[in-house]
Amino acid sequence: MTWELFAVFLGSSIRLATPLLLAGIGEMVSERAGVLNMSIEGMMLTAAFAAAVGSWATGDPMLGLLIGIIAVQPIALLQAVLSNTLRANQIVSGIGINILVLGATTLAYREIFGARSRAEIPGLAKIKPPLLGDIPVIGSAVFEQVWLLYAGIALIVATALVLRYTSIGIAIQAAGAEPKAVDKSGLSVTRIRYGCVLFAGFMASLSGAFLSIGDIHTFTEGMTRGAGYLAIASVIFGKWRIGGTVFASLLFGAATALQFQLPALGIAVPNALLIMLPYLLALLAVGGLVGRQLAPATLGEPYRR
Amino acid sequence: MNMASAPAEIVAEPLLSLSAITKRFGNFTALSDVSLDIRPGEIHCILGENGAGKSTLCNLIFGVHRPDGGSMRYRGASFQPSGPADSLAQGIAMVHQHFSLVPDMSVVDNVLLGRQRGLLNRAECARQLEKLAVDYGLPLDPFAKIEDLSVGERQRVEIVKCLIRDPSLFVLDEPTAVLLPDEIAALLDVCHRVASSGRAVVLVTHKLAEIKKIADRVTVLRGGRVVATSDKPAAEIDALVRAMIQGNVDTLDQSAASILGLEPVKHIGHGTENDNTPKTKVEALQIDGLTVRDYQGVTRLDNFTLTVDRGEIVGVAGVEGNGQSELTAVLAGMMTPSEGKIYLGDINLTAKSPKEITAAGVGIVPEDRHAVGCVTGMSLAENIYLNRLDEFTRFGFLQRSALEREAAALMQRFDVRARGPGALFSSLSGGNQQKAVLAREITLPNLTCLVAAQPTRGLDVGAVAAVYSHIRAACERGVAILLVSSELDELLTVADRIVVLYRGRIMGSCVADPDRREAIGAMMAGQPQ
Amino acid sequence: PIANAADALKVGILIPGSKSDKGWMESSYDGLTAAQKKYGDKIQVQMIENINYADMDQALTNLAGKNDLVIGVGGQTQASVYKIAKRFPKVHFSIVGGNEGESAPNVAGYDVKQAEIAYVAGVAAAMLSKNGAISYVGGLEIPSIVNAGKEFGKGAKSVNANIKYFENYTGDFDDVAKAKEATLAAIAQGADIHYHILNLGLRGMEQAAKEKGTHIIGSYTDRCGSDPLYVAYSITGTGYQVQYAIDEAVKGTWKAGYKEFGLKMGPEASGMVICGGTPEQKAKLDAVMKDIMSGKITVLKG
Amino acid sequence: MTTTDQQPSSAAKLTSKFGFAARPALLVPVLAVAFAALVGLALIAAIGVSVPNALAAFIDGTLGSPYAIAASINRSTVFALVGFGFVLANRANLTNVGGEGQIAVGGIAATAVALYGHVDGLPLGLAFILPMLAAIIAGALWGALAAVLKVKSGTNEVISTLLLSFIGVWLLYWCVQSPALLRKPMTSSATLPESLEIPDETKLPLLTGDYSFPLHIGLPLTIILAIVVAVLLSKTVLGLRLRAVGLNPVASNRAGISYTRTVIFALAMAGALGGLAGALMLQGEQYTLKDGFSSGYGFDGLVAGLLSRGSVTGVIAASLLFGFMRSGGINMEMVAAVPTALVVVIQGLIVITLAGATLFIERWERK
Ligand SMILES: Nc1ncnc2c1ncn2[C@@H]1O[C@H](COP(=O)(O)OP(=O)(O)OP(=O)(O)O)[C@@H](O)[C@H]1O
Ligand SMILES: Nc1ncnc2c1ncn2[C@@H]1O[C@H](COP(=O)(O)OP(=O)(O)OP(=O)(O)O)[C@@H](O)[C@H]1O
Ligand SMILES: [Mg+2]
Ligand SMILES: [Mg+2]
Repeated sequence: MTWELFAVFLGSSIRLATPLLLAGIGEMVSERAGVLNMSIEGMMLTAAFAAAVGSWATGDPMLGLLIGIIAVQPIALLQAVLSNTLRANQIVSGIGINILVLGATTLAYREIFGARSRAEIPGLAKIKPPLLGDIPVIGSAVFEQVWLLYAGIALIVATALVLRYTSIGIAIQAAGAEPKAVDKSGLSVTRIRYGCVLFAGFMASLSGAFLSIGDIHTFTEGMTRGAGYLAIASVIFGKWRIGGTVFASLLFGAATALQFQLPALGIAVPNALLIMLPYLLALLAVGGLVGRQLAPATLGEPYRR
Repeated sequence: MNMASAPAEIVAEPLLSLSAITKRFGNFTALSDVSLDIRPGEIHCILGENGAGKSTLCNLIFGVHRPDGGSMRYRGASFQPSGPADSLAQGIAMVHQHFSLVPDMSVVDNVLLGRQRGLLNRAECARQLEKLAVDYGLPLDPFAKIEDLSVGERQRVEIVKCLIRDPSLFVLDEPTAVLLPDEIAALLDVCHRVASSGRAVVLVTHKLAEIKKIADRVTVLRGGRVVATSDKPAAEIDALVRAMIQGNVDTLDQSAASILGLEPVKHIGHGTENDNTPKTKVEALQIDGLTVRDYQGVTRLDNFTLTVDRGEIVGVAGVEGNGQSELTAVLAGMMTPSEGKIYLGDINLTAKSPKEITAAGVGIVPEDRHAVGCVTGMSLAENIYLNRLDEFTRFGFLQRSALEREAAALMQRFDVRARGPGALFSSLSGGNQQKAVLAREITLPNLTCLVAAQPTRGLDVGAVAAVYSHIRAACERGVAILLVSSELDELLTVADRIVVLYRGRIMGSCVADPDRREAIGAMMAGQPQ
Repeated sequence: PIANAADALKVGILIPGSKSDKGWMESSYDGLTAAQKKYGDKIQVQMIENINYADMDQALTNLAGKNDLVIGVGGQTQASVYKIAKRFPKVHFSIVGGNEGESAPNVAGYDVKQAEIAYVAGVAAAMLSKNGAISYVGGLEIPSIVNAGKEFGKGAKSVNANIKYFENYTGDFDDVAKAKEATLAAIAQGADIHYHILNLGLRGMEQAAKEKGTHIIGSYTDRCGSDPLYVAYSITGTGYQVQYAIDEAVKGTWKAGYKEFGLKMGPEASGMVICGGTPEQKAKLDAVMKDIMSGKITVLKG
Repeated sequence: MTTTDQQPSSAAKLTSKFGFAARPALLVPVLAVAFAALVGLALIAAIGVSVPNALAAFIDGTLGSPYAIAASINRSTVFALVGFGFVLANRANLTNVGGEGQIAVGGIAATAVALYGHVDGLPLGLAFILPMLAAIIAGALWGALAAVLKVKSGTNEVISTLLLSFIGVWLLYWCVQSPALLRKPMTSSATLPESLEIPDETKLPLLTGDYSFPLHIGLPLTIILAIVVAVLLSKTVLGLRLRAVGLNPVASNRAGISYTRTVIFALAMAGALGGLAGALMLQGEQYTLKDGFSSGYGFDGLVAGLLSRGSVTGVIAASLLFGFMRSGGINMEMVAAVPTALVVVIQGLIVITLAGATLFIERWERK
């Protein structure tokens, strides 16, 4: 493998990992607080759609991003109401939301774009950070990325700091591990969990926007294609830790990117196997490579006093 | 003392007053028409059988539940907390009957939870903890993780969590059930300090000795109603107990009365005391060089060797967390020993499955009855025969009517009180749950050995008495009994012989003689005698 | 059933994918719209799209129960069409992208011959490439798509024996991100002209080419002049086939059996254009096309 | 106060009468479905389609012909089998979301045996029974894989069964792509990537022998399995053990009920039912194995299982609802030009409202 090809491979891995990474971190926070959002997929799709429409209609990708973020919040709120207030099964309600969003975005996409299907959708700008971006060969292939990716990394670092050093951080962890303790300390478990689901929605909306106006400037029907489920897998793979989730997302990204490198290198592997690779890796990982996983004690269970 | 009448003349404006409080869960009334006053400066004890409504009462005060009827006044104003936040804001703090700590967080983080906004100042909190430790004699390592602490230390964290808020009303729901004598003394001291400065303490306990020692006033609950109050509890303790169990104290098992503080501790043993015929020793349970290491490789039980004869009760004493849990888990087949052997007569039980151990005739009353002893979401009958379902199976079908018939008979024999054999296990009070687990294990057809861990924890007087008399009866039948308990009084009263565990090793052993209390206490603290 | 010309011809069409996929399905749907425009009230159309395998039998049965002509778009409908056609002997079935093989008295299979035009596209690509490296991205790894890839490579090698050729299958015609990454990987190897059989995934290829300054040979639609990214395009007339089926049925000349829709059927069915191509280039392409039609050059089916 | 009166516990009430207990709170789910349907109708009107036309097309598509009824029921049996598996595993507190993959491997196994197992010509219907058995075994192994991961390394079965679904689906893709596996012999380079059609004898016999009413023996089989599962859950010791392990694995283990064995049994049974569903899809209707064979039916079955709240009757009701809805949707699109995406929206709404209504159903039942 040449350096150049390797650089492309790295850049490609990062780009393919980014949606999982962004959505995964949000989901991790929410799961830490005890809520499993199967609806990540649907939230991502909503954002991908709304950001594309917004960017296309206003001509400004920043506005598109904002519209994407705003559009997801009602979905996240619906998930929060279902899983906290109405104490619905979190898997069912999540799957229900995914089905609904898939139908609704397809319908709306056709209503809006129907005839103008080749309409140009403005996308978010790319940046090349100084120093890193100037490394020969690797610099632009690896580090010249959509700014949202760098913003995402900053957000992830911020999330890690909040979890570690602030009262909100310990409250979130306690809400998943021992909600009774949270309740009895005078905080509201429900409010914390609502907040975390909305945060997961926010991160999922960045992820979805990255899909549509970040890297590829287009929306296609059902374009998330299971990325939301892979994001959940990376949370479990990452043992509900930030570092682990980031690592898992990158691994899945790399496994997908490998699919394009091997043929270019003339290595013949059944295509089905290559496509299966991220899932296979994820299964191997959750199935023992990473050791016993200890989920937050009350993950998936609505809290009642 | 006034039996179920209006409270005595008002001494001072009450800090908290409850009038005609009613609380229902579904169509079950947990509290009805409860009125009582908590006066500033007093330690107010609540006494009552399991299920009498004590915890419910505390939870109402703390805002966890809301009353269905009646009203509360606090510091002269109407008080309607809609959640713990309201009560905390008013200076009410509570230690709950069951821990509510986050196991994988540190002590400081648990204390800080809900107390600080924004950035955490852990160092400052650690300093505060140190100050509290000095003031109240409650030492803690602020950066230790909860899951690494002993039960007693965890309870200390719960108490410190409250004290750091400097509460004006301090509610403690059975805080002493899991504490050692020293720790209990320290806690009672804390209560005194809190009460002495014009604040008040509500203390729920089953231990009459504690009531005698520190209660200023006592309210007795029975079936959700106030059945007695007393301003001179120490003098009226017998009458209070009578009101609580609605029976005669004399009918209680002697040893129960003894360990609950009605009488001075004396060894009662199991045989009739004037039976002097020497028994032939038949070894039932032999434990030889048992060593247990946990998943991190830490040795939890170290070369434990012990023989229990038929008809003998051997007590295992020790501060909680010194290997008792591992010992029972290994004996129950829930944990594999690293080294050593376990025999029952000639049957090798080392590393056998729970099923084989049960089949060999070993009954286990586990220390954590909710986690290991029962399935609370199933019916009483199903729980009683969970380990013998095969006996109620025909062609794979469950003979439910036979199961319930047998269970009903057993309920009668063991005085398990419930709506019926079909009642949900979680609807039983703690004492009745424990009696049911005991019934299941003690009625194994070929019972030769019974391992009972903390069998009376959290039980009321009547239930404790019932448990003792069943254990004693089994012993009479020639069952070898291993009684693991952190209540030294319990062992001194009931056991024949006591071995002391310290850091997984046997520190020493002796006959169960109340006069050797000091020596045993020293061994528990790690000093060989 | 098509006896009474006064009655409108009832046409049922099954589009298993999305009718707005920018590729195969959309192109077929465009053919349908064109036919509707052409015939107005003379035809009545019922359409079902986005159908999965388990529901396909029922969809075709419903269509066959209410229509005179049923069109299945894509080889993926073939097995179901043959199965259902047996149960409706009086209804005519046309498969757009049908293959040689089975035959039934009431089923017509129209072979798209994508491999044929892909060979020509390969010739064009070799002439257009400056780096001497070209690439191809296919969606599913199915015969017609793989054969097209192979012929594309062969066509290019016929012009320049040393040309480097990279092919990749993303497993999904519609996955934009994967198509983009696959194209980027080829660009890193030097490829500067890309051909494809993709639907929505094409957007990803466009992104990659735009970012790296390389060019695309389109398929399905003429984009010369409207988009500088495209330097040539090939025509794969799935829409033409839909129209053909309807035309024949309206005229009453509909025939069962296998029919090839290659270069022989004319430029609407299959063709190749280099945008602003030089006369030499055009001549070369014409020569290659003639050789294919005459059998001098043999290409794979599909 | 020791009493022996035979008041049924609430737990006993839930599972009494073979699990087919009449529920007082039927009204809530009916209202939930009605609400979703109303929103759907409003949407139909909003995009400019005539509501009466759409409704007529829907009804015609579901009940308008014997074919529509049979096709809907055949589809419902697939959903129901996956749903039964879900409910069974869920009794042990296991959430099997792997129906899709189990259908896929079931389909693979059934195809392999039907085509290459030398089964045609066998007497007594073995020709179609053996492929079904193969599918059952394959599905069971697929399910047991998740169980083994759970007991050996504590892997959360939600995620492992989900991943196994993706893997199963791509495994199927591989099988039909590769001539060395199940792809039909490549007579020309244009041979489609699918298996040969299975021999007639291995196809499931039709109840009437007529394709205008293509109900096949999957229906009686599903009814029998419904009874078996309901009896197993409510009347047998096995059912009790599943419940015990689900409620408290540690205490059950102490009482001699093997956690390992119970978990493996539960997920293997769920997988077996999923595998059988795959066999029904292949041998009952599709006859050839193709990429995309499973068609998302595993997820619909999962939703039916999730919405049933543990009851076999609930699974049947939800499966019939989804099975008929899809038929109606196809016809609505065809006749009244209602976009399929809208039918998807309505389905999502139904799932969400039913999920959200659980609390009210529980409150009702407690009264
Ligand atoms: N959340 C609840 N839902 C239903 N019933 C409850 C609930 N909480 C308590 N109960 C019932 O109310 C009664 C009183 O319970 P409570 O916990 O107050 O008893 P207690 O006096 O504290 O007993 P113990 O000594 O065992 O702690 C019991 O019968 C209990 O089962
Ligand atoms: N409640 C539980 N949750 C998660 N894992 C468990 C649980 N109980 C047991 N395990 C794990 O399952 C594995 C086997 O458990 P267990 O000891 O119950 O086997 P078993 O039921 O006795 O099996 P067998 O009868 O085949 O010997 C162990 O690795 C154990 O850690
Ligand atoms: Mg209590
Ligand atoms: Mg075991």
